[in-house]
Amino acid sequence: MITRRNFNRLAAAAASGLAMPAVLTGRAFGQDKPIRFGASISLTGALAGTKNGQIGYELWRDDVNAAGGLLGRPVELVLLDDQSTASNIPAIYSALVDVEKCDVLFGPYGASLTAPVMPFIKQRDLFMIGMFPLAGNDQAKHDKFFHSAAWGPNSGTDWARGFFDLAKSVGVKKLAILANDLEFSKNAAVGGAKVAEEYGMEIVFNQSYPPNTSDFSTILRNISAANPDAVFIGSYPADSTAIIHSVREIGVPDSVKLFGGAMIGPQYGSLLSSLGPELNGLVNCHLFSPEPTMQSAEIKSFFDRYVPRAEKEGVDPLGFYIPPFYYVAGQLAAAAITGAGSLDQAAMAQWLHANKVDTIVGPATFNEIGDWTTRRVLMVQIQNVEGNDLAQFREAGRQVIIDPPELKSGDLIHPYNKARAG
Amino acid sequence: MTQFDLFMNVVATGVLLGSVYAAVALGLAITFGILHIPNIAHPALVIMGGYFVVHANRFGVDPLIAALVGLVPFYLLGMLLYSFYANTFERRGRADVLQSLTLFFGLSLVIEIILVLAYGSELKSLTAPYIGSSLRFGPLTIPSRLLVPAILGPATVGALWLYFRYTNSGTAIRAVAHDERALSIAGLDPAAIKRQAFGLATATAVIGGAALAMIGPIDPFSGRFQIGRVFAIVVLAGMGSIPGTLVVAIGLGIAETLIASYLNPAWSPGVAFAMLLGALALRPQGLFGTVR
Amino acid sequence: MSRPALSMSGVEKSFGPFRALGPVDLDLMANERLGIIGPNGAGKTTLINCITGVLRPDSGSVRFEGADITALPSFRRARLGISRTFQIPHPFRGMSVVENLLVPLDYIHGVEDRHRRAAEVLERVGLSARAAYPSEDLSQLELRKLELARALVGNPKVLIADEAMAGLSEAEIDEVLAILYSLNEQGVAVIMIEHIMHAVMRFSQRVVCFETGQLIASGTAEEVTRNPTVQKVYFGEQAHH
Amino acid sequence: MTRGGWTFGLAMLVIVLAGFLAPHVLKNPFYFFAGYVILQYVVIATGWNILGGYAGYINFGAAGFFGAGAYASAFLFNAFGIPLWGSLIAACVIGAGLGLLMGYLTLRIQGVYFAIATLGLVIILETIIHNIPALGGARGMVVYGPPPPGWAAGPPQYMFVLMLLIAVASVSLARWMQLSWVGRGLRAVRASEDAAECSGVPTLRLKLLACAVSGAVLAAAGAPYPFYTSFVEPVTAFSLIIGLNAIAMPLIGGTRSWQGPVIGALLLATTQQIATITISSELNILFVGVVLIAFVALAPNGLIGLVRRKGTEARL
Repeated sequence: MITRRNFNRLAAAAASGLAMPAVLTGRAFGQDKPIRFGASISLTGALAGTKNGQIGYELWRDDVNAAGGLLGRPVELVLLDDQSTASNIPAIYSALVDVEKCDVLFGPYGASLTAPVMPFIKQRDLFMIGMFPLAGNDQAKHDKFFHSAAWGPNSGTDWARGFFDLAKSVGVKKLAILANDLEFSKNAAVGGAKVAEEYGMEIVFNQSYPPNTSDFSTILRNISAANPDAVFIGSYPADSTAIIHSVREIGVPDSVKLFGGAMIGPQYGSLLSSLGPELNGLVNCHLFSPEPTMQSAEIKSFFDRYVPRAEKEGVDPLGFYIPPFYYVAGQLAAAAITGAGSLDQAAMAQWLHANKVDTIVGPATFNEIGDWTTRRVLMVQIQNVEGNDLAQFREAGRQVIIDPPELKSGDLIHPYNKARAG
Repeated sequence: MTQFDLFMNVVATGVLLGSVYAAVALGLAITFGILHIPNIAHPALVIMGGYFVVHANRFGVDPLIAALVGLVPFYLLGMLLYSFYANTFERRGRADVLQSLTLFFGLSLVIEIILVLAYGSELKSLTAPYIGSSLRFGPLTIPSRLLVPAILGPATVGALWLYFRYTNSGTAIRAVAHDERALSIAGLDPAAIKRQAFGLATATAVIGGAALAMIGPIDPFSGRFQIGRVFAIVVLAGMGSIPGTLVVAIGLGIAETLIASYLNPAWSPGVAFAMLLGALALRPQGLFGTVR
Repeated sequence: MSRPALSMSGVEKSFGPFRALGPVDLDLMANERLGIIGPNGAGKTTLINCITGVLRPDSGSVRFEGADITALPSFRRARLGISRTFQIPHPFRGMSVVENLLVPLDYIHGVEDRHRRAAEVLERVGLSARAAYPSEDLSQLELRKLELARALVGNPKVLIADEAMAGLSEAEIDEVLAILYSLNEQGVAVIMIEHIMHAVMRFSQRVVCFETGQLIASGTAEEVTRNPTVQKVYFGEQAHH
Repeated sequence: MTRGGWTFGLAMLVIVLAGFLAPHVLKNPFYFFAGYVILQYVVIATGWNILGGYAGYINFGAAGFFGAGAYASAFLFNAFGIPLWGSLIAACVIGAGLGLLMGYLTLRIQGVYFAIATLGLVIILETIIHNIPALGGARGMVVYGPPPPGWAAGPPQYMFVLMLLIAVASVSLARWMQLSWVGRGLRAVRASEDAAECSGVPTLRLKLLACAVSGAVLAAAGAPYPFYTSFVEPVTAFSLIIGLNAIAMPLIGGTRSWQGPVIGALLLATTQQIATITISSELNILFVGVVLIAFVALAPNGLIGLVRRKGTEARL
């Protein structure tokens, strides 16, 4: 793998004005030059929590190379750290393409880091697998961009539609929306408000709060005063914890049937185990849950290899949320290359638009702007959690899938207060 | 819940939050308010204090006891910091505001990164029996998570006030602010007194840190969000007035929760600075005595 | 010496409950040499600050050449021709000696060749050899001279020398006095605030004495020295303690 | 014009010409992406130093001015299609206005209050942007700029030349201010406000002027940013690292002269461009923090001060 150490060489070369491609010999593949996959990952900074995706990339690379590589050539990763900073992105992708001579690109994490790279790949007409940018290609409409995450089409508004489908099914009329003033949460809140309106729900509370808010008792009282039937929350790990704490301290009215939605945090092992039973009843988004409806030998093998590495590196020991989709990104690119029979970017894109790919998280087909044609964002309800043991979250029945219907593994318990009581 | 009950709860939360702000701002009231050293690293020191408490808590030590124990090392740390500050600038005659601000700015960055390297950038929280429960007084629901740290603020204010008022060294610290020369004539070493005051200010950082970590999880950068607030409090309180710090902090806490509750929480981060700017613009001298 | 250059009437200044100055009525004639004496805290520095505009009096008015300047900011008064030196020299650190003089020349208009004027003034105070030195490298005497040079480079009409000789040796005092004399000969009125009695008495045509913010005596050096109130202020103090 | 002036002018001309010719010599676009960022910091450091270095008023809110410039141009382009040069002017006006406002509110009292007020500037601006839907709030704004003009080899080359022009203009402005009556007055203010005032220097007005010019230059550095990243959102537009570098770069180079910030920016930004990918952002910040402390304690006049210490005179 090429990461920072090799970039030292590159930097030295660049500084001396002799930008030369770093030469690395592929083992056991004869004289064939490796295929280079370039990606920016957030090893440091605000998004450093996503760095466990790197393990997904590496497991994929090892699997591909073990199976004989692609087009008879070995596969190599070039990973650079963007420090979670959007202004680093243009220079990093230029370095990946112009200096590192990468053949295939993966995107940086999330919408705010992906936006800076879109004009670049559009102008150079490059193929890219995007990593989690919600509605990342809706504006650029680049025909060689594909999502690894199953946000589904029109994801800006629709990705969390599952929450509202559930709300509708239990007769929610009045909805409260609360969001952190950060990109992902705000998008979730704005999209959620649109869907709620479409379903004829009345939005009785719609506020956002600053990112460093630590006390939610006042906000929660105001929500309670509005007497909503459901509360849709877009939050990040710190505030997710604080909100759950406040629920325990202040309580919510019995009218609330659903609580949760787009909270980041209760997907991660550390937060699940630290909050434990306090999370019971929460209905929240997820991308993978170890329920029978989603299990397969491939994904099991993935986690069997992921967990020991994650524990060693001190990253999320569960890894349900991010890492599988980094593996999927590799699978999608590999399928496109094999299908096209070359590294021709247009041919790769054409093949991927036309064919179905079986990934470790299920089959993927794409629409014309690279969205998965079917949304596979899960709404899981946390149930039956006892104590703070992490291992229970690797078992079925804790993060029960209640939406989408085709993956459903259990029934929604409502109202929220009943579900909380367990 | 009636509108009035809601209002009462909002005010109560504001009072509690404000008391915690006081604990965080106290050290700065001493360094900036009395010694006129613009220690913008104080919030970072507070977070460092928070980490001290979190670290002790891992071994099952109660946060309150950990904070008490932490007073000693932080007092010594503060004396060390002051010696470094004094050595750096007194050699050169006078401390340029630009330079001392930059020094403390650099210091706060170094503290933050040391915390990142030692504990990682993830959030850390405390566990204690009283975290998680809440008390009910009529219509008021008070989370103990807020109540316990909120007691720390007034308690520290009270202790400091007694110290400044009734002890010789406390009086000397107050005197050093007014006339350094008079002290040296009286046979006291102003540098030693200031070092002591700086140590005291830094010691309060553990208490502030413990209070913050009890309210919610902290990360190494949490201090940045407090900088504006603590300076606003110290300046508005009248530069170095210890009881004033408590009063203004509580006022600010109430203002923030009122705005969060009746306007929109998204506006609350601006409240402290808007108050500070307003005060500076309208009454540059009145609020804090002399200009220049 | 007929019309007053500077005229103060009913000037008062308090800091909180403490009245530092006044009410004071005091005129300075054009080309006069006025000495101001008084113990520490008598209000001398407050008086200067009111004249130069560093402080604004609570009541009363300050007139310069007939015009009311009570509300003018300091820099405007400096441009009109009221100049001062500071008790503790305030050189512009980080600038050379000659650059120190270019500051007033930049802002007090009316000098054609600024560099020549600066050189001329440096020559006059005996700092020519130090022109290119950083001002922070000067000796105590040189700092006093620089302070004077900067005050007079803009051709002021009134120069206020606030303890310009403190800490200097006898020979150095004579040097500074000579500069002030020659300045006065060119028509500049000089206010000298000084604790060094023999210097101020020798230099001044008229001496006024302040005590607790009040003007308590005025007259020639001899008259003031013999004034019983002044004697009490200066010598009585010792008798009481 | 003095001989130094002619030499400087000629050097600037050569640099601009070299900037226009560079794309024909250097084919690798990476240099222009990286060069843009380095030049952006030259502008930021230069702009900061006009107030911080010459007048000694420390501004912790450089990122606020930068972000205001970035948001101004993003909004003007998205809402009205105003081209980059137009939004550049608008950004300067907004930056100057912001500088005047900050100065007016705080400069009449001690400099330390100015510094404290600037600490909050970023928070206030971020709060405002969060609450204005037209500016995208926390979700940010996508900005698809027009294709670069025909003479440019591509978007990075165009952005590079543009930032080079802004940098040359800023450095020239800073140099003029420093050598003229303005700079002398500001340095006098920095040394002793009272003595400056009594030497006829209108200190408040001069400080306000410095605030306005400094704010305008900082905002100008931010104006092309949305077109460089195609996206603005509050967290990166008001990034801490901008405010940090704005202080560190002049301090490393030396705050007393226009060369200081340029040298500091070239050194630190180039290091960071190379180091971005070799060291973590945390270590990057730690490095800047240690450098700040070291320079304040050991070399308060920066590298230039160190070099010149041996000489007797700091003539420029």
